[in-house]
Amino acid sequence: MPTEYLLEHGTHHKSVTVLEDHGDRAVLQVGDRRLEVTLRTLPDGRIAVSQDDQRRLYRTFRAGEETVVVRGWTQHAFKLTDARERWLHGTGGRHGDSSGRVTASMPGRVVRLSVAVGDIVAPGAVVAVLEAMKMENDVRSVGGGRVTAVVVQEGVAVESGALLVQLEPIGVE
Amino acid sequence: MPTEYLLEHGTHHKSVTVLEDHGDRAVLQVGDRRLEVTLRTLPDGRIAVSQDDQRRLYRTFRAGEETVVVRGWTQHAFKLTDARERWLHGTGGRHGDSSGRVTASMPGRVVRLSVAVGDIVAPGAVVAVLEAMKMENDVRSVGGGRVTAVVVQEGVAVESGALLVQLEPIGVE
Amino acid sequence: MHKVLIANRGEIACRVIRACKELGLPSVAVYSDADAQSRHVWLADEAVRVGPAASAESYLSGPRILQAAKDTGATLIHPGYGFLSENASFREQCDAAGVTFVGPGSYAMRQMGIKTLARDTMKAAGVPVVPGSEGPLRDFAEAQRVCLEIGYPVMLKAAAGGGGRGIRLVQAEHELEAAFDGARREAAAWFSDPTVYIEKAIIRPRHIEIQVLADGHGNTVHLFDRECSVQRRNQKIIEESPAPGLSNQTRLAMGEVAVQAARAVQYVGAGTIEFLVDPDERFYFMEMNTRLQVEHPVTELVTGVDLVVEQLRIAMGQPMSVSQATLSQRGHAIECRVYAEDPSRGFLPSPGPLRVYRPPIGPGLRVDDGVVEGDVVSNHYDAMIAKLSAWAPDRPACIGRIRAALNTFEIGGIQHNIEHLLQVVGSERFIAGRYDTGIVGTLPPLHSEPEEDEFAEALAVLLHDRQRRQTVLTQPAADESTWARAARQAGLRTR
Amino acid sequence: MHKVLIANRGEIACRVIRACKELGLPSVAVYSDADAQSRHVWLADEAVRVGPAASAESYLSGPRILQAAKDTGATLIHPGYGFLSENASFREQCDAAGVTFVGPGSYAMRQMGIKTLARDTMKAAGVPVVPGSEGPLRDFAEAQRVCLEIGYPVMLKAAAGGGGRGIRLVQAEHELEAAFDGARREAAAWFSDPTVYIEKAIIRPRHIEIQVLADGHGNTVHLFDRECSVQRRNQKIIEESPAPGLSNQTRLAMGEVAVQAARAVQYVGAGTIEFLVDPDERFYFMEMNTRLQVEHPVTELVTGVDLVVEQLRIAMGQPMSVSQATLSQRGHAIECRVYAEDPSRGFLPSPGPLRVYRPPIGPGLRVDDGVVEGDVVSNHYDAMIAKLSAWAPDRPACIGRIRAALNTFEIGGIQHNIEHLLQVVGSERFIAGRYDTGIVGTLPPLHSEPEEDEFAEALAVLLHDRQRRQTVLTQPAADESTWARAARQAGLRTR
Repeated sequence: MPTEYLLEHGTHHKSVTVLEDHGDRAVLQVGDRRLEVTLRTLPDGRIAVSQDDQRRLYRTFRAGEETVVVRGWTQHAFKLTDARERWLHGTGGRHGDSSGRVTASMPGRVVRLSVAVGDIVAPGAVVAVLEAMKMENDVRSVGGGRVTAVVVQEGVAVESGALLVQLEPIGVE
Repeated sequence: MPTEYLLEHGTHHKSVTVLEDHGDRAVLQVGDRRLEVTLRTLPDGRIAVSQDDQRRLYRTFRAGEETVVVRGWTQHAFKLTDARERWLHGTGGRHGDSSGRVTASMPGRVVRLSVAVGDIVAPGAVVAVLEAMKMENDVRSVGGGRVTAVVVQEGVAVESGALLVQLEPIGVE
Repeated sequence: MHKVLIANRGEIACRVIRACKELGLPSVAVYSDADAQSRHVWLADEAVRVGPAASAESYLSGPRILQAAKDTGATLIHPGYGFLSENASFREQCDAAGVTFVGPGSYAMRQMGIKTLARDTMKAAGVPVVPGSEGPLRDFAEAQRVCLEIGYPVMLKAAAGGGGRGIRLVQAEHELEAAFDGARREAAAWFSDPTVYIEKAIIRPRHIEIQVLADGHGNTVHLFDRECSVQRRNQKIIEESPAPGLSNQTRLAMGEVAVQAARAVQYVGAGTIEFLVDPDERFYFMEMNTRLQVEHPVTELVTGVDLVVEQLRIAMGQPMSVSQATLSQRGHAIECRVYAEDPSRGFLPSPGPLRVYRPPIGPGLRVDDGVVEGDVVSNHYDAMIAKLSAWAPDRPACIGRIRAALNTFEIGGIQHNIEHLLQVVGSERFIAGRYDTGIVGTLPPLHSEPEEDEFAEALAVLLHDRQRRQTVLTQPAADESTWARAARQAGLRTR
Repeated sequence: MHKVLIANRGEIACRVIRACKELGLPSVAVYSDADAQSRHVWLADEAVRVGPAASAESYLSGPRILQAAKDTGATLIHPGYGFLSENASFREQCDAAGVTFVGPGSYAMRQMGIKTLARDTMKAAGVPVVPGSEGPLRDFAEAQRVCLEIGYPVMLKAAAGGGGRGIRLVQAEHELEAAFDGARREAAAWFSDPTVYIEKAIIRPRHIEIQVLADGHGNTVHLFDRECSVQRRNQKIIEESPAPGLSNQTRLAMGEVAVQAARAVQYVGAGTIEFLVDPDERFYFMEMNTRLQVEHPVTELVTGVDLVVEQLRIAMGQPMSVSQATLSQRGHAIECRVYAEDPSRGFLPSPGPLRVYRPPIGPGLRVDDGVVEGDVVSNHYDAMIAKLSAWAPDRPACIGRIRAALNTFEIGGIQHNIEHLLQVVGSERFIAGRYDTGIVGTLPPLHSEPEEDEFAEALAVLLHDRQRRQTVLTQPAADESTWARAARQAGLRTR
C-alpha cells in the first residue's frame, strides 16, 4: 500500500508515490514518470543517487516541516504531505501573503517601525527595519492595506516569521 | 550503585569507578584519585573534556572490545571490564604470548612460510612473511619452541590475529 | 617570552592563532557567550570569556579585553579587524597597562581615523586627494568657484552626513544652484546642519588599495596592489591581486605614494591605503585602514609574505623580514567572501545553523574560516562565513581555479552568496579584467529558485516515507548500532 | 574537445582530476572493486570499473584501461605515478589505440627504464654517473684495476641482484679479494649467476633530484631541486625544496645536467633525474623517473608552476607556459608523507578503517589526499594516506608551519607515522639542514605507548558505563532524534 505524497518545492507541486523501496534501490512514481534510482551512503555521509549514467551526491537534513536536500551549494527545501490527508482536511496547496500579515523575514532586532495603526500602506512599502548581523534590512509588506495592529515595539528581538504588523484590505480588490 | 571497572591500556591497569554522571559533568574515582570533569560535545563531533584550566578535545569510537579515544594524532585503546565479573571468572589481567601461538599482526597474504612441523624455533625468529600494501613483513614468534602445527598455506589471505603457526615449549622454562 | 591575546573572533582570530602556533607563541582566545564553543576558542591554547553576545559588552569592551590579558599574562594584543582594531583610545589603554597592541601608534590611528583630518594630512604630505573644496563651503559663490576649478561632474556632500544620505551628483554648472540649495535643505533636515562641501565626482572609479608594512626600525615598504572594485552596497565581495589591466607604472607610483602616506603619520605595522582610480589611472587617496584587512590573503599569496607573522615580529620590536628591493608579485590571487545572505531576497542576512559545510580543498586553494559544520551562524556578528582564495600562475588559471573551487563548495542550512560569486567571476567583464565599482550592478538578478532536480525530489520523498513508516530497511552492524545509540543517548557523538 | 581518463587511484587521481576541472576538461576515473566508493570516483565526472581489487587485474591492466578509455571517449590517459606510468608497452598500446598517453615517448621510457642502459646512455651524453666497472667484471684482476682507478671505498654488486642482496662494501684493497669471492658466491647462491660489478661507494650521500619539463616544441627546462634524503628502507618520507645548504652553483649545474639528460632521450613531459650527492657536492646520476613524482608539490610550491597542468598542456600539443629564464624558487616547501603504518611495531603496514581523519588547514598548507573520514585504508595498495605540504617564506618558518600542522592532524582508527614525522622535522640535524640519507637511522626509537591521559581514561570509562547502563542521560531535541533514527534505520546518515 504505497502512499501518495504531495511534494511542494517553492511554487512547484508534484504528486510522488514510492512504489518499491529496497534500501539501496527504489522505484518512484513522480507525476506520470516512473523513476528507478539506486542509493548509497558514502563514508563521508553523502548519499549517492544514480540512474544509468547519471549520478549525483547529496546531503540531507530536516528543518522544521521541511526535508532539505543539499547538492554542492544548491539547496532544495521540500515540504511533504500525505495526499489523502490533504484532501480530507482540504488545505490545498495555496500559499502566499494575501493574509495582510507582515512578518519578520529573519531573526533580528526591530530598529525602526515606519507605520502606525490607521496608516495606509502601499504594496511593497517598507513597514519596519530589522537589524541582523550588523546590517539594517527593510521589511516590506507584500500587499497593501490599512494597518490594524502593530504587534512589536522598536528595540525588541524577533524570531523569523514573527508577526510585526497586521493590515486589512481597503476598497474592493 | 556505581560500578567499578578495570581499565587496561597497553600494560597499564587501573581501577575506575563512576561516582556521579550528570551528562555534562561527571565524578570518577581513578585509583586513589578523585577526578571531576565537565564534558561537552562540539558541533564538529569532538568531545571537550575539561577540569579547572585544563581542557582537551577528543573523539571516540568502538573497535571490537576496545573503546578508542583519539586526541589529535594520539590514540588510546582501552579495554574495560566489570571488576566484579573479573573476580568471579578469575581471568585476571595477565596477557602476553606464552601460549605458543604465532598470529598475523595485520591482514595480508602469506607469501612465505619459513618453518615446518617439527622445526625448533628460537624466540624472535621469523616464521612467516606477510604481504600487505605492497610490502613484505616478517612475522616473528614471541617465544621459542617446537612447531606442532602450520595452520596456513603460502598464498592465502589472512585476517589480523589469525593463527599461523602453533609452537609447544621445549625443555623446562 | 611573549603570549598573544587575540581580541577578535571568527576566521581572523583563527588566522592569528595559527600564526602564533607557527612562531611558538602561546595564544589566548576571548569569547562572548554566543561563541563559547566556537572554533577560535578551541584552537587557542587558552580561552577567556569576556561578556555576553552583544559586541559592546564583549569584543568591543576595552576594559574586559585588558582584564583578560592581565588574567592570562598576555603581553601582546592582536585586534584583528573591526571591533577594537582602529580604536586609538584602546591603544592608549593598552600602553598604559603595559600590554603591546599589535598595530600602529594612537597618533597614526587618530590622524587616519578622522576623515577630514586624514584628507588634510595627506594633502600636506603630497598625497593626491580627490579635488574639492577646502572644508565646508561658505556660500554658493564659493561652490561655483570651486566647481570651475575642479571641473564637473562634482558631488555635493553634507559635512555631517553619512550612510549615503545628503549626497547630490551635479553633472553641469546649470544644475549647481538647485543642487546646492537642495543639498543644504536635505543636510539640515537629516543632520540638523546645513553645511555642505564639494568633491570632484570620479565616474566609474576602481577601488584599488596598497598594502604597506612599517617597522619600528625606520623601514616602510609597500606590498603592491589589491583590486577591490567588486562591491555590493559598499561591501567588498571579491578582491584580487594584481589589479587586472593596471599599468605597472601606476602600480609602482601608487606604492610609492602609499609609503609616503604611511611615513607622514609615523606608521608602524600593517596598514592599507585605499585609492579611487579613474579610467585614466589617475588615483586619489580615499582613506587609510590602520589594521589588517579582511582581504590580506591575496597579498600574501602573490608576495609570499606572511603579514600576520610580520605584524607580530614588528610588535615584538624586531625589524620586518622583507625589503622593498626583494618584494615582488608572483602569479595571481583571487579571494571570494562567502556570506550568510540570501541573494534571492535582496541579500538579506541569513543567520542559522550551518547544517552542511565542507569548503573545497586542493592545490593553490586557501580557506580562511572560523566555523565548522554544525555551528550556528550568529546574527550578532558579521555575516561572513569564510574567505575562499585561489592562487595560480596567471589570472585565467586563477579564475579557472576559483570557479572550480566555488562549484565544489558544499554548504547548506543557511542561504549564501556562492551562486552570486560564481556569477561575478563568470561574467564577461570580470573575465576580461575590465571592470569598476559598478560591476555588480550590471549583473542580472539571480533566479530565486534552483532548478528542479528529480534525484533530490526522490531522495526527499524516500527519506520522508521511511521516517513515516519507521521501518527498518537496513540494519547497521550490531556493534556499531549499540554503541552509536548509547553515545547518542549520552549526548555524545561517536563519529 | 579533450577528455582525460586518469589511470590511477587515491591522492594522485584526485590531484589530476582537480587540474582537469580547472582547465574545463571532462574527467574519467577508473576503479577496482576495492575503490568503488573512493574519493577519486566521486570527484571525476564519470567513473568506470576496471576490475577486482588486485592491481594486476585492474589498475595494472593495460587492455582494461584502454577499453575504459574507448567506452567513455577519453582522448588522453594520465597515468599518475606507479601502476602503468613507466610501462613503455602500455604507452605503445595507447599510441596504437589513438589515445594520447600523458608522458614521454616509449623510447625515453625504455632507455631510462633499464638501469644499465640508462647508465650507458647518460655516460655517453656526458652526464656524471657513479664511477665503476664498464659492465660485469671478468676476473679479480679487473676488479683490482678498476678499484685502483676509482679509489676506495667501493661496492661490489651482483649484476643480477636486487633488493639489497649480494652487495658488499669494501673499505680498502686488502679486503677486496675476500669480498670479491664472497660476493660471487652469494650472487650465485641468490641469483644463480655469479657475475658482479663494481661501483664507487658514496659515503653519507644525499639524495637530491631535479624536476624537468619538456614539450613537443623543443623546449626543455629544469625546475630546480628537491631534497629527498629523509628515507626509511629506501622509501622517501619527507622531501623539501630547495635542498638545504646546497650551493647555488651545484644546484644550477645539476639543473643543466638534468636538461642534458632529458634531451639525450628526446624526453617530452614531466620527469625527474635523481642524483646521489656526496659531502663535497659531487653529484652522480642515479636514475630518471619518467613520470610525475609523489613529491611534485614541493616544486609546485616554490616555483609556482602547476606541473599537472603543464603535463596536460604538453600532451595536447601546446608549448609549456614557462621558460628557464622566468623560472625561480621562492621561499621554502616541505612535504611529509603520512603512511598507515605502525612505528612502534617496526613500521608494519596498518590497513583498516580511518575512523578519525581531519587533516590540518591554514595559510601555506596543502594537503594531497584521496580519502575521507570513514574510508577503509585497503591492504591492496600503497600505505600512503596523505601528503601534507607547507610553504613559507623561509626554511625556519616552513619548519614551524609543518610542525604546527602535524601537531593538529586528527587521525585515528589505524596506526600512522605522524609522531615519527614530528620526530624527524624536530630533530637537530633536520633543523640545522645538515643531513644525508642516514638521518632516519640516527633517531632513537619511538615510545611504543602514548603517555597516560587521565581525561581520555575518564571519557572511555564514562562512555562504556553509559553504554552499559543504557540510560538516557540527555535527550536530544525530539525532531532531530526522530529524523536521525529514521535515517539511520534507512542506512542513511543525516549529518
